[in-house]
Amino acid sequence: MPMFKPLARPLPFFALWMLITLMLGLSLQARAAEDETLAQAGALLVQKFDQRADAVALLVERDHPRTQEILRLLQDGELYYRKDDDRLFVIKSAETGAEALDLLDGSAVTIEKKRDFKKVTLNNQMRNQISQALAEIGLKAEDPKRRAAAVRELLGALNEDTVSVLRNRIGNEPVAEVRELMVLALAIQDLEKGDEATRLQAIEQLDGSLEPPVRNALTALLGSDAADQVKRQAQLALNGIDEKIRYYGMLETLYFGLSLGSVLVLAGIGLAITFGVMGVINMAHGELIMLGAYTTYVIQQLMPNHIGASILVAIPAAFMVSALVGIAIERGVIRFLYGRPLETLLATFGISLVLQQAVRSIFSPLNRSVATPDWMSGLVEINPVFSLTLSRLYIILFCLLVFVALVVVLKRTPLGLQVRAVSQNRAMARAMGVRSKWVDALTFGLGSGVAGVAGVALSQLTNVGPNLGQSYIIDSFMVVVFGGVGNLWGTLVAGLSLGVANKVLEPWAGAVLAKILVLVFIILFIQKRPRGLFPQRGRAAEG
Amino acid sequence: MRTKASKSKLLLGSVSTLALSVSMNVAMAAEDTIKVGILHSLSGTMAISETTLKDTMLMLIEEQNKKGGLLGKQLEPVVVDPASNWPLFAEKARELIEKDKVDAVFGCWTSVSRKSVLPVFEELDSLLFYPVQYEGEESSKNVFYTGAAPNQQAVPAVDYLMNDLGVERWVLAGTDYVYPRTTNKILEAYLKSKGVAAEDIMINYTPFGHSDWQSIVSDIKKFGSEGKKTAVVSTINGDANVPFYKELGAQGVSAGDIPVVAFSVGEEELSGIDTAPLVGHLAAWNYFMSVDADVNDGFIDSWHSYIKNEDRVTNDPMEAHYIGFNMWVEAVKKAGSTDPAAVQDAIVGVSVPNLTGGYSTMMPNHHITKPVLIGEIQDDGQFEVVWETSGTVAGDAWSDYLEGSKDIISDWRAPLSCGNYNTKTGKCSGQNF
Amino acid sequence: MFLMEALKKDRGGQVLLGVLLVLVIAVPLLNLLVPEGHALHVPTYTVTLMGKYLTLALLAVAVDLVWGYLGILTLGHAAFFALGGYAMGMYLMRQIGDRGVYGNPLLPDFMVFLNWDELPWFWLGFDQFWFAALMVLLVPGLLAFVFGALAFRSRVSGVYLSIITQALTYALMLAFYRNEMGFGGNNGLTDFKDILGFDLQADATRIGLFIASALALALGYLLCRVLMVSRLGRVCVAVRDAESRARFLGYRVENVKLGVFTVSAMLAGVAGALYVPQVGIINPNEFSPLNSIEVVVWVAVGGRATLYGAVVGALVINYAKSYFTAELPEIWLFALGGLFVLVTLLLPRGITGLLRRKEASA
Amino acid sequence: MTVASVFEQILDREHVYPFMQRAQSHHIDVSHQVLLYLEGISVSFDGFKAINDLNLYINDGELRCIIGPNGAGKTTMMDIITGKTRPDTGSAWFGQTINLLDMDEPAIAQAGIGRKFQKPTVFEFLTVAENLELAMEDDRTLWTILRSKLDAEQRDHLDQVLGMIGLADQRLQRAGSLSHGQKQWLEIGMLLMQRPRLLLVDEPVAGMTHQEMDRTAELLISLAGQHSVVVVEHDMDFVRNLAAGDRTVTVLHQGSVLAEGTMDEVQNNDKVVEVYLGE
Repeated sequence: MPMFKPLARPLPFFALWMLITLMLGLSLQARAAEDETLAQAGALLVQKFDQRADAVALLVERDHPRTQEILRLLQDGELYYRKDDDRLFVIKSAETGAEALDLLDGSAVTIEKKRDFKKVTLNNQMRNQISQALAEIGLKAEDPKRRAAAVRELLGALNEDTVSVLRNRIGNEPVAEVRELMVLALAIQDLEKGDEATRLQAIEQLDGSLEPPVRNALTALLGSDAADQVKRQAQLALNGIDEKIRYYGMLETLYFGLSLGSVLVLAGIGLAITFGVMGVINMAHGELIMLGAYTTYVIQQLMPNHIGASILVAIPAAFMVSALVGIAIERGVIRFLYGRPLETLLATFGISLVLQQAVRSIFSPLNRSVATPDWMSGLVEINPVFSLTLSRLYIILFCLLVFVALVVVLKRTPLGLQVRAVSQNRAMARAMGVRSKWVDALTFGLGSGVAGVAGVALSQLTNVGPNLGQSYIIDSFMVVVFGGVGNLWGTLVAGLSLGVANKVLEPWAGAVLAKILVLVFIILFIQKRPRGLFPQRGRAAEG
Repeated sequence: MRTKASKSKLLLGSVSTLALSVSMNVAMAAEDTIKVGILHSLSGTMAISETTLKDTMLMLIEEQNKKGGLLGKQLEPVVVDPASNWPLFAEKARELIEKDKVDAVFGCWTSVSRKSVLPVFEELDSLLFYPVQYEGEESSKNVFYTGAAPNQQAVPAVDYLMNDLGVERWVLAGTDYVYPRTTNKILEAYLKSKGVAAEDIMINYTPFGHSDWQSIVSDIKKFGSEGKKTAVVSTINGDANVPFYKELGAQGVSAGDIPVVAFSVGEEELSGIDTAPLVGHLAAWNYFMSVDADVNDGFIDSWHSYIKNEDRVTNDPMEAHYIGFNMWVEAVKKAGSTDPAAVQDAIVGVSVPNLTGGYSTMMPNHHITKPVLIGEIQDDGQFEVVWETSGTVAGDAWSDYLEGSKDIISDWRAPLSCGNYNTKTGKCSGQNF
Repeated sequence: MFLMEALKKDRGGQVLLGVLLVLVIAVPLLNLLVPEGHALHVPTYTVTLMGKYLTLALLAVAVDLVWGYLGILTLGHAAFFALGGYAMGMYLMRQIGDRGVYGNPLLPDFMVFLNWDELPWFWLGFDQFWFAALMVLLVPGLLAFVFGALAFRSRVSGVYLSIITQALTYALMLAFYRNEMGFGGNNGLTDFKDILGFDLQADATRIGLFIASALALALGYLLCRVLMVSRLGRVCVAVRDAESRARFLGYRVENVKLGVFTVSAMLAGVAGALYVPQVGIINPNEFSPLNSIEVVVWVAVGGRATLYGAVVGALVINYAKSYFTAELPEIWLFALGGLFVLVTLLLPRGITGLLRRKEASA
Repeated sequence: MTVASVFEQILDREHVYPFMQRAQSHHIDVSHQVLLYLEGISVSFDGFKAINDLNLYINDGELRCIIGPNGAGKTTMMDIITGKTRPDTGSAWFGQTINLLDMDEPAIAQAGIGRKFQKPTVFEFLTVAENLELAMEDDRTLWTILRSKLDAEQRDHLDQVLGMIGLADQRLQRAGSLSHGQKQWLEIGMLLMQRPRLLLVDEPVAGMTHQEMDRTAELLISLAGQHSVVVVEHDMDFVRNLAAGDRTVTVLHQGSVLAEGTMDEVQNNDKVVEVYLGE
């Protein structure tokens, strides 16, 4: 699924390869020649980059049996050489005490000082060179996925021998998907060099394919000296493709908008509770988000070997941390300021400054790096021009999850009932025996906790640093005010629509102007509807 | 600080002026040391980058004092905190020069902070050593630019991409402020002069701290999928980088497909990023921590022992301060005095070792010569040098690729002694001293 | 006569004006006549610093006018301050003339290297001081008027108002960061040479600016004072404490708010205009919502609804700021943040509130 | 209009330009003896009908008591009359000529309708005198507010009202420091300063001692005649006291008029009895 995931270990294939070669009964001289090739390559590999490139070229050209294995080792950065004698070793983990396998005779050595061994590093040229080479080899691979990847890699980049390889493999290619790709590859080839008839036929085959090389080949053809009728066909095919691309482009924008929106919702929804339900302006909200992000960081530090799980652990942890801090704030400061919203605003702003400086002093002003777990990285590829980024997808889902959870808490649990009671009529609720003090504290804790959870999500997208909070506080206020205070649904709708609006504007207005336009829009909107999209109506809201 | 104390009294009445000025001439007294001003933000948004430079300077001064100081006197650092607030930079600069009577100031990071202090240094005719790569288009009698000018970073990087990686399409992505704007204008002109077609150049600007890169990255992806080899030249600033690289990774753009060469991402910035998705992307600097040179190893060791933390990295602006400080020291020795005017004359032509094993020289335009290195990001947060200029490159204050400035030259030696002399009109403009 | 009336029963105000008067006379003498090095000499550095603080104090007074008396917690006054500053900055830019580094007689340097071939229309006229001065009042005033007209008519109030004022200044900040806007982007406007033909770096000019700031503060203070002792002042308090009551008495609350808000914005503009030539730079950072909130805190610390309290607050905090950021930068945010909390919790009437209580008891 | 006519206007010393006429000065046409018409008024919040097809007529100079259980819509009715709430349907006229529905609170107040809130609201930070001064019938445009001083006639009026509400000794006291009852009085005093044609008085005696109640009753009764007074009250004794002498009493229930008539009539009206005693 994800295009750039490291492919599986090569060893089984290698073994199989050896088997085949043995059955073919390879002669001894041949093997001697191989060893000699390997020696040459090895000598080159420990030199500078361009010699290393030559080494790769050599292996590929001589079609050495271990080429594939060695290339993969290079790709995965597991090939090292010993500084003193330039011998090549395979090292899985370069730590003192770990073992290093000699590339040539496979004998094992244990590493005394890791400084003795130096990795055979690559640069981008070599990376491309190797992936090309592997692709050509990959054509013969067992795993159809791999074959598909290989062909895709070769789309529009065929040379004589790869063409011939394709031509005689395409007949007995079992998997349809791969076969189609092969057809495409060859068709592109025909498009470039072929007579009118083959070109026309090629266009037939290419029609409607979204693979970028196809489009490029067609555009190239239009510029070439092909016959008019061919060009006409090509133009038609091209139009068809562009039509599709435009359509998927719109889908993509929508997706981007939703994912940006869901981030806004996550950032804002905690505020919707503290601000909306309790009428408390919490300027420290952004910093509560920040605390959540830092919690994620700490958790990852605690369990460095389980990055994947760490996120899941971080969610409840972040909730607790932020919630506790929130409750502390409520008990320590805010409860003295109920009914004085503007003072609350100032006090909480002070708190936000303190929290910022606190993390600066504890974690240093530098940003902290939070790793993205594998299960969150990668793409869901719908087609070559439209793919969904996994991390964003998870965040959208996560956002909805949090939202539903909150709605349930507020609508179905006794706490929620009491919260709504207190928020509607404090005195009456107290009279009916609701301990409004604790309800306040818990509500504020809930809102803060949600902020913390949002922090976990944000840690996957942006900097984890002392300024994280500030960059989101204004946006989240906008979302809440726009959506209508005290209304979760409002927040959801507002967040998502603002996100989409932002993304729709961005292409023609540019990122900055888009943001400005959205802000101005909100300012004007508040003039028209001072209570937001979904205002609380009724006598409570009057006056 | 004493004057400040008096400021509070100002609330209580005019009494202040008395107390204040008494304190003033107490300050006059101490003259047995040479004072060096350090003007880096220790709080606010820029503290992230600048605090390190403050420590670097303190280390350098300490070492110099161990070597017996300068002209038989000890060096005394004077640290102030302009708090990432641009007007405050000017105020603190004035404080350093007028009140603390420092002989030279090392500081500033952002262009705007430099622009803000520039008039102060020219008015009071003092010296500023500015250690960060910048957009050029400036040459002041009183400022020494030890960071890279565009022709010492951007242009060579583009050459590398064009010649070694065969890049044909270019995305110039930057944060919307003067450094990226100018750099991109220069690059655009340069690329066109190399025959790159307009439709093969895509320019994009984003606000500071931009965090949602989805659309832009997908545009870059599309732009790069149209057959020609594409690269991104990134002048994206500080905080915006992390989400940018994360998004690149998320959308499966690998360094192999579309390499990104950055001018503002160094070891310090990488230490705050999960480098896994960045491996293979590039950065152009005049120094990398990974550079293999004895002088560099020595510097790193003394840095680690000074800061008492083996994990702290070194980066390019630190090297710039290292060079600048040593140049100043040499110039003072040569002039036999710390008098700014004398040092200004003496320092041109001074050359000192840089950390990449070569020498850097102060040019008459107050910029210096440096080698240019291209490094590939490795998964350990370090850079692997993949290319470097054969010799050193001299910093060019006025780009030859910009309409306004291609006729302007800078030479602070007599008889010209002008920072922006227009060879066409033969006029020396913009000097108000 | 009505000035006298405005000041009687206002000991704070009398002291303030007295101090300003003394400063205006003493500081120039001590700076110009007393030789450097002499015990009584005031260095120009200190003069400029005082001047800067006075402009900030004026900004604080402007905020106190709307927050203290009208109960509008504005988190956007930095916007008006900055706009005034930009108006002045544009004038100073035009004064550079062909002394810019590119020697272009018309275009400021940043426009030259961004390849603007002609001056944008909104820069026209700023070569005239009177025009710039007019804009210093009109631009912030107009913005405040339009914004207020919308907001107060539709009865946006309390927290909502605070938040959209914040949005306003935030949007302006983003806008001014854009280089396309033609205000110099992040670098803003700087490298000023002279004002009204006087060299900005000459001591005499700095003294002049200092005196101007002192006078502006004094006049601004008197203006607010006169407004607030009039019946209008009482109406403001009435609106602050019981808005709907005032409405049912037949007062057009929105007009009252609009009028005072606009005046306050203009004062902020003047403060900005005097601030810029003394600090020598104006850039979009001045718009940042953070600054606005800080101003509010100056007022809160000094004491709301007293006007002179605002001045005291501004001076105290700015002094504390420059002290802390120099001595112990790490502590600064802790101190400032703590101050916010303590003042709102324990000192709702601010420092001057304490003093007044002393007086009362004594 | 033609240039000539403009000249005539300018030359005509008697001509008064509209913008020079005082805001309140448009007179109220009560040629049919009726001062306030509420016809077919309905308003609902989130589906809950607070007022349901309400019809009410107040005569010029009348003192009308309105009673009704909680949620009967008394306060909402006042909100509608004073322009705070817009009804969904119906019409509200002040005299024959003034349509209340296209005016906002200040306009209505200036037209001559004064209102006293259920919870006494005075300007706590201002002195008693200042409170009254602000309420004083006067031009309300910004410029005049800025410049206006009390003239002799206004000062007398102020003293007179101070006397009526018995706060002469507290004139320089902060309103915030008054007792609950005194605040009620002050608020009534502020109404008087407005010289309104119609006074809407919402639960004036809440929290008052019996003496205070009686004095309030006297005051309100004395006001009837030159003003029309509408009193909403729970306290039955007080209402009986006010309504003595066959004044009309209106009973509101679920947002519409349940019964109207003298105190005795409504008390014997079985619907009313049911509402109050039943359920």
